[in-house]
Order: sequence, then C-alpha cells, then structure tokens
Amino acid sequence: MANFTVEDALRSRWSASAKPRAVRTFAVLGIVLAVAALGLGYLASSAPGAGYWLAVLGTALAGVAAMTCLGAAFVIQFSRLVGTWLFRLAFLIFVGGLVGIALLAWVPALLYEQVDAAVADHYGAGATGVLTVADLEAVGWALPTDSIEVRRQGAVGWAPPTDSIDGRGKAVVGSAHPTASFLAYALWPLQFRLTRDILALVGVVGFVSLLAMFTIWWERKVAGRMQSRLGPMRVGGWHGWAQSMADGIKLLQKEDIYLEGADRPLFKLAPYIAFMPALALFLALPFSAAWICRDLDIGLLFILALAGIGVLGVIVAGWASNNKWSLLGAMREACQMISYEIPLGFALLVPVMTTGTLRLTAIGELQAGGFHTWLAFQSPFTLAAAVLFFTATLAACKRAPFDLPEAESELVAGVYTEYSGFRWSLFFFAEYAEMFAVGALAAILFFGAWYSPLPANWGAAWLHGPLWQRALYGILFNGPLWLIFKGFFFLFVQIWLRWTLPRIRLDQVMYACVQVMLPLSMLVLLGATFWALLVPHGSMLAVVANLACTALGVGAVLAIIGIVFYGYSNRRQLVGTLAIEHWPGS
Amino acid sequence: MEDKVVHGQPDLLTDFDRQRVAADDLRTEELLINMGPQHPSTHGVLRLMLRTDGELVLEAIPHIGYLHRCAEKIGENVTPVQFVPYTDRLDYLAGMNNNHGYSLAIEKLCGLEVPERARYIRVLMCELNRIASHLVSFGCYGLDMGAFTPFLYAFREREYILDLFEATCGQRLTYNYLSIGGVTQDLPGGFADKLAHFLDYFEPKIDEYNNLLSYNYIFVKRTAGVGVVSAADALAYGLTGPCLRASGVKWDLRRCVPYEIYDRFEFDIPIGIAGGAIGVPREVVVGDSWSRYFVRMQEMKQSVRILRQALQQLPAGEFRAKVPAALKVPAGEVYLEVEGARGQLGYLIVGDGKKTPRRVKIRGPSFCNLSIATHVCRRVLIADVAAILGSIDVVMGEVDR
Amino acid sequence: MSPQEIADILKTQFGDALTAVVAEGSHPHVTIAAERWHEAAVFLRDDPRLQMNMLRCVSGLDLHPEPWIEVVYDLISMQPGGQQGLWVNQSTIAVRVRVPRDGGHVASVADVWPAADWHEREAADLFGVIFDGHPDPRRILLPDDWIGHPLRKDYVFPTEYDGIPCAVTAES
Amino acid sequence: MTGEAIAFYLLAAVVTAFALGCVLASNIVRMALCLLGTLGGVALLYFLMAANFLGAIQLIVYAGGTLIVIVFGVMLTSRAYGTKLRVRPLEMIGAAVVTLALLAGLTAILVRTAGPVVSPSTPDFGVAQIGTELLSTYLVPFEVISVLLLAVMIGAAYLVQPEKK
Repeated sequence: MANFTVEDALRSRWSASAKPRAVRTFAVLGIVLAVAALGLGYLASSAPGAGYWLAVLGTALAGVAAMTCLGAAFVIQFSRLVGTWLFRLAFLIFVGGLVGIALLAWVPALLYEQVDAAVADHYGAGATGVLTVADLEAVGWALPTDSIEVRRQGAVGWAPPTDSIDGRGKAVVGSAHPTASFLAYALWPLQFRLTRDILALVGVVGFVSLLAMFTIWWERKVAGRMQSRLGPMRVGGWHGWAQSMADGIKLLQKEDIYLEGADRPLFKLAPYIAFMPALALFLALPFSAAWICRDLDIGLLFILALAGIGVLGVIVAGWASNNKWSLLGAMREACQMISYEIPLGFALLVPVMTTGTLRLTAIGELQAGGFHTWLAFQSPFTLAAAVLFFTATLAACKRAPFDLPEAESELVAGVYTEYSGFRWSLFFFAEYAEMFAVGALAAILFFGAWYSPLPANWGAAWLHGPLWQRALYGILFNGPLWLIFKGFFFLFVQIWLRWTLPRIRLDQVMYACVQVMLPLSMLVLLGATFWALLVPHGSMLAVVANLACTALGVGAVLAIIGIVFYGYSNRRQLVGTLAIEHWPGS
Repeated sequence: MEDKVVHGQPDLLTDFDRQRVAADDLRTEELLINMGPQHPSTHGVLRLMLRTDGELVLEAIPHIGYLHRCAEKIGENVTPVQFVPYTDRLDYLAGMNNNHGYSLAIEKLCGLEVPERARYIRVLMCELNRIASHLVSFGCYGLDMGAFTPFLYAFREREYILDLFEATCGQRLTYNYLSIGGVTQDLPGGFADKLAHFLDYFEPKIDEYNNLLSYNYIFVKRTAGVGVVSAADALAYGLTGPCLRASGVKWDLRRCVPYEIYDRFEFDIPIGIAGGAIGVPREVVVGDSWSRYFVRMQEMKQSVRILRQALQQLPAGEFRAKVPAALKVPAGEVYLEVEGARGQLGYLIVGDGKKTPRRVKIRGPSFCNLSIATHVCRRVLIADVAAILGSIDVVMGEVDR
Repeated sequence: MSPQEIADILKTQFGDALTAVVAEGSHPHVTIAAERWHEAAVFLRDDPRLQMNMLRCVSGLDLHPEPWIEVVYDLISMQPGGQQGLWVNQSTIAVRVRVPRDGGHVASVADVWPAADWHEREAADLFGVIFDGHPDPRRILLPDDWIGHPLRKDYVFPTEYDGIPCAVTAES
Repeated sequence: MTGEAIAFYLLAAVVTAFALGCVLASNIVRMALCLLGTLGGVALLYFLMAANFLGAIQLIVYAGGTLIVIVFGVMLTSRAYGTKLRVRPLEMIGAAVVTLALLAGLTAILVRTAGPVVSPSTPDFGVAQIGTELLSTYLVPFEVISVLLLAVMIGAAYLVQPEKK
C-alpha cells in the first residue's frame, strides 16, 4: 500500500468483482423485463376487454422497470463518464437558471401581453371575459415585434395587471401554424389571475432558493479572496460553482437532531417561522415597476412587518433548543431587533416623507431621471438616512459586526447551536434572502431602484421598438437586472464588512443604537422635515445640495472602482511573493 | 465592598448589578454555563464554568486537565535525549523554545559546552518560533473578537516560517531540533538568504496588521480596558511573558537574566503603555487585554531585530557538541527558566546519577497565566471572557502537560 | 543578594527551623521545617531585604525510598530600577519543605502568593501532599475519582479506569 | 360560495383554533406563539378585507413588536418558563361567565345590525386618507394617545434609571 492514493480509495468501493456482477445482473434483468414488456404489448394488441387494460398496465410497468434496470446497468458500467456528464449537465442547468433569471423572465411578460391582447381583441377594449382554447387558436400566435404598448412605462414584468386594460393595441396576428393549437392550450391558463399568481410564487421561491445558494457560494469566494486564498474550488469544476448544491444535498441527508428536553414542536416549527416571512416579503418587493407579485400601497410597511416577524423564529429557536448558549443568543437577538427597528423605521420615514407614498413602485419611479435624481442624493439628510438605514439593516440581518446572536467565538453558534441538517439550512436561506431583500430595499428607497444611472427617458424611443430594442432598454436603462445588480452590490458590502470587522460587544451594540443611532435618526428625520418645508424644489440650496451629494456618491463609486482596480493590478505585491513561492517547494 | 475591585468593566455594569440586587423582585436567576471543553474560544480543551447573571459573568472557574499526558512522569522514565521530543508537545505552538529550555537545563546539569554556531542557530530558531507563535496568537485573537480575516493572514506568514523549519529539520510542528549539546543538524544551504528575504517581507507586514486589527475602532473598544491586571496582581499570580510585560513590568529573561547568547543582541522590551501615548489608543489601560495583545505585536518586531543581528553574526563551525551516547544525569539539581513565547518556561530537573532523571518538573507559563482567569473574569460580559482568555493566550498542552 | 546572604537572614529569623542550606550549585536552596513554612513565606515576601514577590514554581519531589516528599518553592525577587526601566533580578532562592510521604501536611501559601493556588493543587494531585488551608483543594489535572498520585515513585498504574482498560507496560 | 368566503372561513377557523390554543396551552412560550398565530390570522383577515394598512400595522405592532416584547419578558423572568400554568376551577367559572357575557353581547349586536356593516372599501382609500383623517377629524384622540405614549416613555425612562445614593 505504498502508493495508496485517493483514486484507490474511491475505486475500492467497488470491489473488483462487485461492479461487473451488478452490471450483469441489471443488464440481464433489464433484457428479461424488456422482452416481457414486448410480449405483454403484443398481448394487449389482441386481448379483449379487461385483459386489454391489464396487459397495457403490465406493458407499461415492465417497460419502466426494464428501462430502469438497463439505465442502472449503464450508469454503473460507465459511472465515471456518467458522473462527469451529469456534472456538465448540472452546470448547464445552473447557467441556464442564471440566464433564465436574466433574460427568459421576459417571456412570461410577453405571453401575458399576448393573451391580454387576445382578450381585448375578442371582447373589445376595456371589457373582460374568458377565452376558450378555440378562441385563442383562432387568434394565432406570433412574437409581438412591435406595436404593443405596455401598460406602464417600463412594464416588462410578469405581474398581473391590477387595473383595467385600455389603450392597448392589437397583437400582430400571425398566420395559422401547426403549433398554434399547442400554444393555445399553453396560453389558455394564462388569462386567469390565479395562474399568474402561482407562476409568480414559483418565480419568487425559485429566485430565493437560487439566491441563497448563489450567495453562500459567493460569500465564500469573496471571503477567500479577501483572505488570500481561493475559496471553494472543487465541486463542479469551475471555481467550485456547485459547492452550495453539494452542501445542500449534504444538509438534506443529515440527521435531524433535537435534544432531550427540547421543546420539540417549537424546535421543529422555529425554522419555518424564521424562513416564511423572509420568503413572503419578496411578494411585495418590486424588481421593477411591473415585475412585482403584489404592488401593495403599503409595500414598505408590509416588508418591515414581515422582517419583524422573522425574528420571532430565531427567538423561539433559541428558547426551544434547551441550550443555554442558544437562549443567550435568542435574548441578544430579541433586544437587538427591538432596538434597531426604531432607527430603521426613522430612516425609512425619510424617503417616505420625501416621496409621500409607501408604495415601493411609486418611490422607485420617482428616481427615473438618472444618477442625480436618486433619493439618497437629494439632500444631506436623505444621504444620512441612507447610511443609517444600511447600518440598521446590518443589525436587523444579524450580519457582522452585529452578528451577536450567533457569535461563534462567544456563544458557540448562538441560536443555531442545536440545529442540524435541513432546519439549520432554512435559517441560512432566511438570512441570505433577508440580506438581499434589505439590499434591494436600500436600492429602491435611496439608490435609484431599478433604474440605471442614465436617465430613463434617453431610451424612451426603444420602449416601443422591436424585441431586441426593448431588451436593450431593459438592460441599459430600466429593468429588474438593475435592481438585482444593486441588491447584490449591497449584499457584497455586507459580506465585505463581515470579513473585515470584529464583532461588537452586546453593551456596545445597545449603546450604538440607543445613544448614537436613535438620536441621529431622529435628527435626520427632523432635518429632512424642515428641508422639505423650507427648501423649495429647484431652489439654489436644493440644487447645490443635490449636486454635492451626487458628487459624493460618484466619488464613492469611483473610489470603490479605483481600490478594486488597484488591488487587482497589484495583487501579487499586496499578498507578497512569499505566499506563492514556497520553500522547500511543495 | 470587596467586589468593587472591578477588573476592566465600566462602572455602569456594577451600578446596574447593585441596583438589581436592591430591587429584589427584578432579580433574575443565575445561570451556570459550561464554556468548553469544546468551545471555539477556549483555545483547546479548557473548560470554564461560568456563573452568569444573563450576559454578566459573576465567576469563571477553570477546569483543566483534559490534555494531561503525564509529561513529567514520562520525563522520569526516559533519558534526556529521548525526552526532547516530548517537550515539543507541551507548548505545541513554540516547540523550539521548549526544546531550548530543556536542553539548556540538562546541559547546565551535565556541564556540557555548546558550540558557538549551535547557540546562534538556537537563537534563530527560538525567535522564529516566537514569531510563529505570536502570529497564531494574533490571528486567534482576531478570531475571538469576530474578525476572521487576520487569522488567515497570520497563518499565511506562519506558513513560511514553518517552511523554513521544515527545510531545517523536516518537521513543521514538533521539531526535536534543539537537542542536548546543540542542534540535531546544520542549517540547510540558502537558509540565510531565505530568512533574510522573509524578514524583509515580514517586518512591514506587522505595521499592516496593526493598522488592520490593532487600531481598528471596534477591536480597541472590545479589548481596551477589559481584563485589567495590575502589576502587583501579575506578580502575585506568577504571570510572565507578554502578560506580565503588558502590566507595565519591564521584565524579560532575555535581558534581565540573560541566558544563551541573548546579551549579544540589541533589542527593546515592549511593555504595556497607558492610552494616549503615540501608537496607543486613548481607551487603553496598562494591563488590559489590548496591551497584552499589543505587546506580542511589538515583540514580533523585536524578534525580527534579533534575527537580523543573529543572522549577521552567525559563525561557522560545529553545530553540536560531543555528547556521550550514554549520557547520565549527574546527582544534583537545576532550575532553569527561559523566555518562551508565552512567558517563562521553567524546568526543574533533579538527577541522581542514573540515565533518567529523578524528577522533571515543567513550569508551563500558560499554567500560571491561566490561573489569573478567575480573578479577572469577574463581572465582565461573556464576550469579554473570550477577549481575556484570548489575550492571555494559553496553550492547553502546556497547562495540562 | 546571594543565596548565602538570604540563608543567613533566614537563619537569624527562624533559627533551627532552617534545617539545611545549599548555597552553591545550579539550584541554591534552603530547607525549612513544615510547621514554620507559612510564617517563613510571609517573611520572605514582606521582609524589605528579601521581597520575594514572585513564586515561580512549586514542585513536588519524591525522595523514595526515603520516607520523605519535598515541596520545592522557587522564589524570585524582581524589582524596578534597572537601566532603561528594566526590572532587576534582586535575588533568587528555592525553599524546600520536607514532609513524610504518607499524610504529609504543608501549610498552603496561596494566601501569600496567589500563584501557589494551582501549583499546590497540582502537587497535591500528583504527589498526595496535603496543603492545609488551601482555598480550593480539588484535584486539578486528574479526574476527581482518580485513585493514587501518579508522580510518586511507588505509584502502581491502574489496569482500568471507569471501565476503560489501560494497557500499561511502562514502569520497567 | 366565493373564494373570498372560503378564505374567510378558513382564516376564522385558524384564528379561533390559535385563540383556543393560547388560552388552553400550559406552556407560556407556546401561549405566546399561539398568540402570534391569532394576531397573524387577524392581520390576514384585514388583508382579505383589503385593509392593507391595518393588516400591516397589526403585523408590525402586535406580531412584530408586542409579541416579541412578551416573549422577551417571558424569557427574562426565568421563574415563569418551564413551569406549567394551571387554571383553577374558580377561575374557569369566572372566565366562562365573562366570555359568555361577551359572546351574548356580540351576538346581540350582530343580530340587531341588518345588512353589511361596512361598505366595501374603495380602492383609492389608502394610507394618505388615513393620515389626513388622523390629523384632521380625529386630531384630538390622536393627540391624546400621543400624550399617553409620551407618559409611558417617561415612565419607562424613570423606571430604568439607576437609583441614586
């Protein structure tokens, strides 16, 4: 065993004789079953009455079994090859998912428009009714290349229209096509709001799952780079992209442990109490003016409320664990949350007061006019509110330096100490979903929502053009991609802070909240009030403040870009050559 | 009131506490928590029983012995040369220093003369290992404070020192290199260049890490004024090394009771300085956790100085004295202390003319340093316990032996 | 101050209680009768000439086959006032207290030097010396239910502990 | 039966079940959790009635705020958690009397009021209107409540200040 390698260890799982035997067994079984299926099929073609159905059932079962056995034989025989190809396939699916989020999400919107246009066509503009499949078939199908006016400026989402359909042009009716009837069947359900809601929910759940998986991987990569190491590199091939998936599978397989003496029902329930609000707040979170599940007039309040409930899950988790470290973590979480919700609320009031609405889409649309119209740059007070908001959200998301509830060097793992497997991962899904949500919220409230730094009206002409122009408009000026980008930027800042700063002590957290942030946020609110009252829009002072704040923002962005560029171009020198050139060479 | 002797905690907390005792109906029950032996910030298998009132630690009682491996009993049953590898496993982060102390004690007892080159090599190795050990301490202390990244940086630098050790003696953790009568083998070719390269690279890094962690606002707030040990307390509890120096006692065996060839080098003894001085944040109190931590950071610089000088003076010649194959420990006794990475590492060796000594007593600096934990961890927050323990920088292998 | 001078001071103070003096060699020490040890410890610490302010080490020493166990206290006096603010090593001395191997009692000096607390617990744990007046006389390194004191020369290794078999072939 | 009605009855059943659980549970933390179910269910009922603002406020103030304070308090007072709460027969009788009286009163009101009590909320009745109403029509109660809250805050600040020697 002198040259014992990992390869040997892997190979030894299949002892020399076991593998061919398994392959042989499965292959023979598969062939027998396939023959049986053929025979039964022949029987079915001739047998009358009840026997016919039995034979059909038998054929189906034997066929499935034969395929399974043959498949198993194939997989075992070519396990290495299959594994490689499975990984490649998974990578393709992964990339496809990302691309899908970026681009394919447009398709449902187009489909909705198609269906709505057909409805309008059939019943007349403004009327509502239900189309049959035959109606849809008669309408035919073609890509809307032009002349579809969108309901609202920039409406490119999969949201159901909340108000009546009017002023809508006709879809271009294509020639009848053999696939039209299939399409009609597929399109028919889309005219009901319920279908669209279900699709939206699927979208939200899918997004949150992918988001958490991606972010966990991303955080590990970022942390690795900050610590002059590589982070995950193995699973999946390219930069360990499948690490989160592998972790997820591992976590699912783990034993669901709970302690003797734990409050079992509560212990089991707690992860869901933590996770569900985090998921539900995405219902009211607009990805763009139209790409939103439910455009609530109190969207901001709704998100705040759900963020507040999620805490309860963590507290209950800590309590139900019957572990003193968990209990201490729960107490920390409780007092931290209660305290930081107040400055958070005050900071949120500033944009609400400036815009006069709680509807997130409305707040977002006010910032369409380019970089300088972003709310954070309107006055010194809005800028301060943005900073306060971001700081408070760090505490609300239990992120460093406010990660006291799970403080791993003090409380072992805090509230999560006793959790394992899937329940444990639910907490982290919730945490990462919330992290993105607050980042997106910061973008919507303060940093131009789903608009790019360029004024959106520069691309107004493209809004009604062909598909590619509209896609370009969505990428360049206005669209969910921008919000997702901004959300991820703030998420990155959170990650950045986590791997940079030490943790604050509990009394300092409370001090920072009650003695610093609370008065400061009140001051900012007061200042913003007086600013709104005393400084008229377009006055000299307002313009100067706007320009100064914008310059500050531009400077910050440029500084970040500059630092990143400097770090990247000098990465060898910054790390030092010694880390790379080891001696004796290993 | 005896309890008024507060160590490091702002008065706010004691007021708070007193008031709670007064308002009896608001009094909460005390919680008895087991911190360790499997706890991330107890650095090994230390177990602390914390009696807490919520987050406030009223008392911390250390329970040790989880890593007891009968090192002293082994020392009585093996010959000195055989025992050297065991000393590596005491303070496993600074094995060279442990070897050094034991070898010196045996040499003194047996009257062995060590060649000049070997002495320099010993100093080189000890100071390098001191840097490596302090790097671990620095990194782990960041970890205790919730800063993950410095840990990786510290280990990146330490990796190179371990590479040097590996090239020198083939080992990365337990070296068995500084042996009785000298060192086991000569330095490999090119060692001096590599070491000089490393020193040039490493010295500015210390300042970088100071800027990264030592002067970080949160870090200072977490550690300054926490776990204050007065000079009198430090002496009474037998604290040595950086813990003693942080309390303002300028005492370093390398200078005060020079052994080996340390009197040939120029270096300073960093001590804890009250806040407000240059390079010391305002909040710092002499003898607090920050001082203990910062003394180590400065000591790394001094070690670099010593290494530079030693490298310059390194003579050619024998690397090992002639040691009789059947070395007998003569009748007599010796107590010898060296300045290890964590403090004064002492060996009491009593021989009675046999091959094996009658008694080997090891005074582990961590053992004495840790004994002050109960005294300091009184009326502090749980987070401060991690801060205090991390700044004392114990290695359980040395505490339990 | 040389060990001989310290021994002289102690001799004048404690007379016959100072049973032996070894002022030369690599480990100069004096031996003090167990019953006057606590008094001597306070004197060593507080006397303005001695000022032994740090207890460096406490070791047990089994003199088997003689019926004695000795407890060795290594003391050092460190005072400020050297060059560049350095502290100076005024004097160093070791004190031995000799007690019978079985049921030997020594007065604890944990109240004189708190450092003695753990050291004495260790000596009690590994040698079975009883320290009178110790604030916390539990075992320190070994489990509370361990039988025997391993560093004694006549210690017999157990064959099992708590049902765990110990295969011991040492003690040749 | 419309979907809305089905949702209403479902939610009503859930709220009732949680309310019963809250009263009947013996563990105080479970009581608090049942309270969460009740409050959340009521919030959902508000959402169902298109009173979005009220629903969100219910969630923020009661589920997110008050309830957490309650749980916090429960965990702080260590005497309470872990102990089982039992209702004595006398208390049960008293509670039954009060509950029955309340039920009778509510039923009487329901029976007497004919037809729908509230007109379906208009879609444009939103936060802005509530704000305007609060600061015009209902200014006096609004200010009275503000004073009350101020008093509570001062009281809290007074309670937590350290005693002076």
